Amino acid sequence: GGSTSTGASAAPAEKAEAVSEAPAEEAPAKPEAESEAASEGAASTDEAISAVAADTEGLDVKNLTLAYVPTTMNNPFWSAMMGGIKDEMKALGMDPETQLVTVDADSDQAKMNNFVYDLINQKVDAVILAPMDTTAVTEALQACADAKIPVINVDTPVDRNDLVESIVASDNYTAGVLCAQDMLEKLDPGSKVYIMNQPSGAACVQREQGFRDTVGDTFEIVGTSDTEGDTATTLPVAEDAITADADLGAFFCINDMGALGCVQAAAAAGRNDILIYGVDGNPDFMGYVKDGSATASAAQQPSVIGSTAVDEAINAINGKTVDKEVVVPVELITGENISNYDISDWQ
Amino acid sequence: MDKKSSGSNIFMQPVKAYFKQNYGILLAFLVMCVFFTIFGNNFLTKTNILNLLRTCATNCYLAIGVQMAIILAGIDLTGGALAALSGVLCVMTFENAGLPIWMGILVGVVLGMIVGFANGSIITYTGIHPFVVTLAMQSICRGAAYLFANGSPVTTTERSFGVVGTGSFGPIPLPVVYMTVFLIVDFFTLNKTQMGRSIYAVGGNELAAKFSGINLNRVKIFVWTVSGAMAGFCGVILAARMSSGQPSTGEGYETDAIAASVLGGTSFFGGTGSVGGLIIGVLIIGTISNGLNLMHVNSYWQFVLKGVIIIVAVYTDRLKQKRQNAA
Amino acid sequence: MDKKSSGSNIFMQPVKAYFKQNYGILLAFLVMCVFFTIFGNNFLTKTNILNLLRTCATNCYLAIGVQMAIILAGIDLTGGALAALSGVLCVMTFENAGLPIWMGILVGVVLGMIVGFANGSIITYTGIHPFVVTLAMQSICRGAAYLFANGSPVTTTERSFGVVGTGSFGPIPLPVVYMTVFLIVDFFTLNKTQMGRSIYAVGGNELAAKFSGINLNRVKIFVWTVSGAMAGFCGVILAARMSSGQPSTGEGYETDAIAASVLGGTSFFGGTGSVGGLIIGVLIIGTISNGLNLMHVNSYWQFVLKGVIIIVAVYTDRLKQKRQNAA
Amino acid sequence: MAKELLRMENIVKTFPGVKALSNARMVLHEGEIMGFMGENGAGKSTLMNVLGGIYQPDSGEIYIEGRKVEVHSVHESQALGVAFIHQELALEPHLTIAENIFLGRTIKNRFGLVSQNLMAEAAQPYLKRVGLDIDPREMVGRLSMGQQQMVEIAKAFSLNAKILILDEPTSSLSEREVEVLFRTVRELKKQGMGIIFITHKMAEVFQLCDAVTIMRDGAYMDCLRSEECSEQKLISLMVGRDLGNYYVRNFNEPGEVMLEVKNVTAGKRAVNCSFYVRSGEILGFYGLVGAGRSELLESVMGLYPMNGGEVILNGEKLSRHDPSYMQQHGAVLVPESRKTQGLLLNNTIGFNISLPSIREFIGHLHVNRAKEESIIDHGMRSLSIKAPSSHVNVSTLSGGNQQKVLLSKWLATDPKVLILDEPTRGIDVGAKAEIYSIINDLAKAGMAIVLISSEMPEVMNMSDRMIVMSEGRITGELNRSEYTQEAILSLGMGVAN
Ligand SMILES: Nc1ncnc2c1ncn2[C@@H]1O[C@H](COP(=O)(O)OP(=O)(O)OP(=O)(O)O)[C@@H](O)[C@H]1O
Ligand SMILES: Nc1ncnc2c1ncn2[C@@H]1O[C@H](COP(=O)(O)OP(=O)(O)OP(=O)(O)O)[C@@H](O)[C@H]1O
Ligand SMILES: [Mg+2]
Ligand SMILES: [Mg+2]
Repeated sequence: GGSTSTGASAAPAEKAEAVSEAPAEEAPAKPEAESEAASEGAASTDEAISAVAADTEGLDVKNLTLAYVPTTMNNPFWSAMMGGIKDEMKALGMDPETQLVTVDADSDQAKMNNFVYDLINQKVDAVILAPMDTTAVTEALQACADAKIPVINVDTPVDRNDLVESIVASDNYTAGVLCAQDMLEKLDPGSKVYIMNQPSGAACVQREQGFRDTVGDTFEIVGTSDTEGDTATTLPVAEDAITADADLGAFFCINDMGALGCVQAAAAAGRNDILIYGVDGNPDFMGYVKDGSATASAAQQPSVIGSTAVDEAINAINGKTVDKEVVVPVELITGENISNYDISDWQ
Repeated sequence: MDKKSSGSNIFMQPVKAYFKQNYGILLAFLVMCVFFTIFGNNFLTKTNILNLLRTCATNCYLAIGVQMAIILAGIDLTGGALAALSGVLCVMTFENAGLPIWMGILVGVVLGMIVGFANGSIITYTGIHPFVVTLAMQSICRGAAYLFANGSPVTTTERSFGVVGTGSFGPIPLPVVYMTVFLIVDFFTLNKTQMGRSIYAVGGNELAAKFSGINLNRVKIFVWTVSGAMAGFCGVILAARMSSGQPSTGEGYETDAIAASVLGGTSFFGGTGSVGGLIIGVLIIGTISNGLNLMHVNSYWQFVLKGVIIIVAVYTDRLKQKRQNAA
Repeated sequence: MDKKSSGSNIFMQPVKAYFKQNYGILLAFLVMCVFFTIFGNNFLTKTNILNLLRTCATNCYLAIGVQMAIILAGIDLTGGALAALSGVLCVMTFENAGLPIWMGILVGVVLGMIVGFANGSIITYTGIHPFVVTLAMQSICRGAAYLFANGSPVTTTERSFGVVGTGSFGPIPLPVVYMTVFLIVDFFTLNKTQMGRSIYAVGGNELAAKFSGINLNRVKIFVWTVSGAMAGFCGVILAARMSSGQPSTGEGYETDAIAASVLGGTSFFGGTGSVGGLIIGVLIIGTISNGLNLMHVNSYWQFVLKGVIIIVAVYTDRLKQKRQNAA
Repeated sequence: MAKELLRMENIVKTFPGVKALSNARMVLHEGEIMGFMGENGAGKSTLMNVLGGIYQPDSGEIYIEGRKVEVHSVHESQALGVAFIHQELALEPHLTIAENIFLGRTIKNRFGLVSQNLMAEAAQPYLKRVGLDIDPREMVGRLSMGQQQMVEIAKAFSLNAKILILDEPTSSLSEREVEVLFRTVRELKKQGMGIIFITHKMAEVFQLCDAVTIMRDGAYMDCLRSEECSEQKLISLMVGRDLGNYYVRNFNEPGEVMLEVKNVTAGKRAVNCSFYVRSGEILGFYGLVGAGRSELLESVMGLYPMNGGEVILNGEKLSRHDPSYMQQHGAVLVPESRKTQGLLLNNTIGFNISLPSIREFIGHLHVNRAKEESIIDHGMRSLSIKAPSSHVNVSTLSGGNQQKVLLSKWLATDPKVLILDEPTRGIDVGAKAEIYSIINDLAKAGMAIVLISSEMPEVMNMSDRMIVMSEGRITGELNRSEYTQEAILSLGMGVAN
């Protein structure tokens, strides 16, 4: 059918500034008329807020299959991103139940590469992919390129950006920077800080780097542990960290799931003075930020990333202009500004 | 005079026997403790000891069941995944279904029992090796946990549920209190009940046990059911400590439980293993990471050291046993 | 006439024997394939089959070693972690140390052999159960992989290294070519060499093998060394495919390798297991996730189904064996 | 006539593919010791397992004290007063004596908890009755075979059994221990117990039993009073034909010294032992069970480390010392336990026979099928192993045929020195006769043979010379002309002459 003109969803005005094009790329002119015409359709689906608009002209969207390949499915961040993808697909008149394929790579790049081959065999029309490793994903990207299937890279930019149509990512480095800046304000110089990291994830490395670059040697980093961003793994390590340094000032965690472990550890030790920082904007963690058990999270907007990726994918399939790089900004949500946000769900 | 010596005997004999039986591994543990006291921060403080025990507790719940399975010359690999599933369903019971909290806890434990019962029944009636059955069940439980939770943690804000995992009895954290109770029950079950003695008998010589009229099926199903229940309880406590049922939690926990059993002198050939040994095994596993954390040792080194310590400690124990047998 | 029938015998007999021996599990595999052909997209296409085989290859490398260990009534749990370590060191050899690429590949495989040799020696000379030794070694390898790589993947831009994993021979991906070669060598080793016979003998009855003049130590060390080498090779191929040595990769791979062996009729009690069976086992494990992916089945359901399929398939195989023994 | 305790009629039991019992029958009275004989695989153990509640019969009736009963489980059998001591000892090595005695029926204190002390106390009188003066808290794994047997009997006492089944109880006992066992059994008889005594040893039947029941191929043959039966009659009932004198031996002039052992000390049990054996002769090794014969020869073969001494094989002093080296130089040992040391029960006959000689037909990546087949065929034919084909599993064979597979396995390596450790343990008279004739042929062909045996008639009839061991030491050597029971026994008991 040709009646797909309701598809595109425009970015509402107040959210528009939340999207900045990457400076290096020339900002492509948006088809303004289209997006305005479609804004009604967008309003009917609540959360489909996208940075760009999909041009579905001349495309039978009902016959498309999109694939979503997150790093892992056991972190709600990725479910939130999938939520954004599904909402945007609905807004475009697609049925995510039958037109969206997902696989769980279980934080293993080798597995992800294998699964991408499976997706290519199913002849999906586009792949939305978040790599575990920015280099190791090349095999999968090459395979997609060979099969002429467009890849929309989300969350963490891959090394071989010539193999992907578009990169829609949070600014992970800035996420670390934001946390560091807040910590520099709230914590005396020379205080002890403990870092929970996960060097095997490229995005996590960038966050840690942003944090470390910003704090410099203002604080004493007493320890780092690779707790894989997992609550249960972080919990005992955080308990031990508090025991080892009775005057520990703060935890910086590369994600909110890990930070949740620190919150429980601090609570168990009766230490509500320890600052706890996370990255993601996980609603559960936001709850603790609100009641003061945690300090702040550099919130990403997974559903915005997801919906934008869908739009880019549709454009790529349709042979329309695609933004090479879309940086979805992160915002630091702290106890002070939390009332400005709806923390009941992911952004 | 006579009275006094006999009195001291009653109390001292089991203690002496305990030391004699476990001195190899006890020594290893002591060396570790001394080392960490010298090189770690605050190792020998009240808070750290309580902290260490709390961390040990969850491993201990699983290890109690796993040890029974190993005594039976079997194994149980379902623990970690089952704990995740139980935690998820426990929280969902009161968060999503709106039932009271105690029902949630019950659901967690009973679910563990059901899965354990299924393990035991399949092992008994199909004759498939426990390794295969419990490995397959691990996969099933992990999948089910994700399915029920829809991939994301199921969180709760119920304070009273959190207390189950984070509260304390006097200075002692509740998980440690439960651990103590379970260990006592475990001790009595293994040593003082017909079922316990049957477990050793079946593990030591299955045919002999059968010829003595022991109902093999009952013993096997009992052991895996208990192991499942312990995993279920472990899941409930983990969920309570984190205020959320996490489908991804518990990965590899069964490995630590197995390591604790083996360190405590439980033989893979079945028929042997004591609760006293298990306690040291659990403590060693817990102390490795606690002590190294306190020394700010990289978590990667902890993997390496854990492996080395397991081999060395088990070997020491074997040497000691050989010497004892020779004497 | 006579000639013809005898000619067909030479070729048909082993095939017939193969079908007779494995029909239970072959049937299960066939049912799966038919099911996926009907309900999945493009299951029975050339690309998908090559793809499926490529996925199977890495599991197969490990499974060859693991099966040998199981035939020996042992086990090898080091595979996944050792693959990670080998991959990391392989890439580091030419990226960091500046040596030629073939040296990197050699380092990966030789490292695997060394770790496997260590496993075998410890098992042989300390008498500690293989489960414990290889589990501890798993922890050591995982830690070492992280330590060498400093936690993050070690990447390379060497095209020629990537080709080792992603190239193809005609239409056939290189990893599949290696797999085929290894399976042939494995078949010859197990069936046509003294060592192969000895492996079955030691697994079937260790003492009897010893009395028959078989050098137990040599056999055991051989098996675990081969298994280590295969894991090392697996790590090299994984690294080549990803152009990076990832310290976190390979978690749980040993589980799939064990599952493949068991599905292929290798008994945990030792002494039995065929290469033919192993091939079907590897194919089944690979097909489960490939087929379910093609059917758009949720990855969580895949966990559940994998568990169920393993139990059902192994049970079917046991039933068949019982019936055959009865006949 | 004493009261009838047990009557089993028309018992039929089939296993998949095997009709183990076609028409079995057994009658037992109070105070009667009933010998129970038959070839390997005749169905003796199976019939007893039916009575013991381990197998369910396909059809047939069981009456206990005239009452028809059905036995569905071990528990029910025990409740009916049946105690069963199995062919393979069924004890728990890691549990105490007391616990083993009360296994499955643990004694509890007033809190319902298992009490080791109460059990130890309760076990005491039973242990006394079987003459075991050991702390009941001792682990069973630390006891000798004979002591373990006594624990089994004590267990039978504790069950208040009216019927006691002993399945080949003497096959692993020393003569002294056999004496104790017989005394105990006679004691039980006096107390009115009915005893079923399965054995392959003729002498024991005449020594101990009041009557003998004989089975052949799963069917009841006859029941004879001891007084009215002779060895010949028993044998012909069991095997269906006369065997004549089954010790076959043609003595010939021994040749070169093939194996010489000088001052070998191995472990604690074999101390400073020297002996030699020549081609064409059979050297008997006699001693009570546990005298250290197996340990000595296993060490000589390199199966266990040797502490001192030297081994000279075929005139050559050995530098290396391991079984495969010994084998390549022509010396092999056929171990005493076919199940644990000898055979791969779940592998085929062919695999077992060819195992020690794989070097002969497997080269580098090439199997010489024809050679392999010929080795297996020759092995099966020369020892006339009764089996459908070489592809069946050894576990399906009768004990005698398993023993022959064991022999042919090592004969396939074409040895010059053959060490046989208890080659006839647990096999029936027919199979025994065949094995003796094989041994005789081998000696005639010039092989040097060492024959270890605990059966005095066997060593006396088969050997040229005899070495007697006691408690790890060689206490004497006798030439054929010096063989007398008294001389041998006194050496065996460690009394120097
Ligand atoms: N569980 C079983 N499954 C299949 N066949 C069996 C089983 N138990 C016994 N048989 C077969 O039944 C027959 C009788 O065996 P049984 O053990 O009763 O003989 P036996 O008279 O005790 O011999 P032996 O003197 O060697 O102990 C044999 O052919 C044996 O192979
Ligand atoms: N591996 C072992 N560990 C402990 N004790 C052993 C071991 N092997 C043998 N023994 C004991 O050593 C003694 C000598 O055993 P050995 O088998 O050499 O005697 P034997 O004269 O051959 O008698 P048998 O008829 O039992 O074979 C026995 O008491 C036996 O129980
Ligand atoms: Mg028998
Ligand atoms: Mg002996």
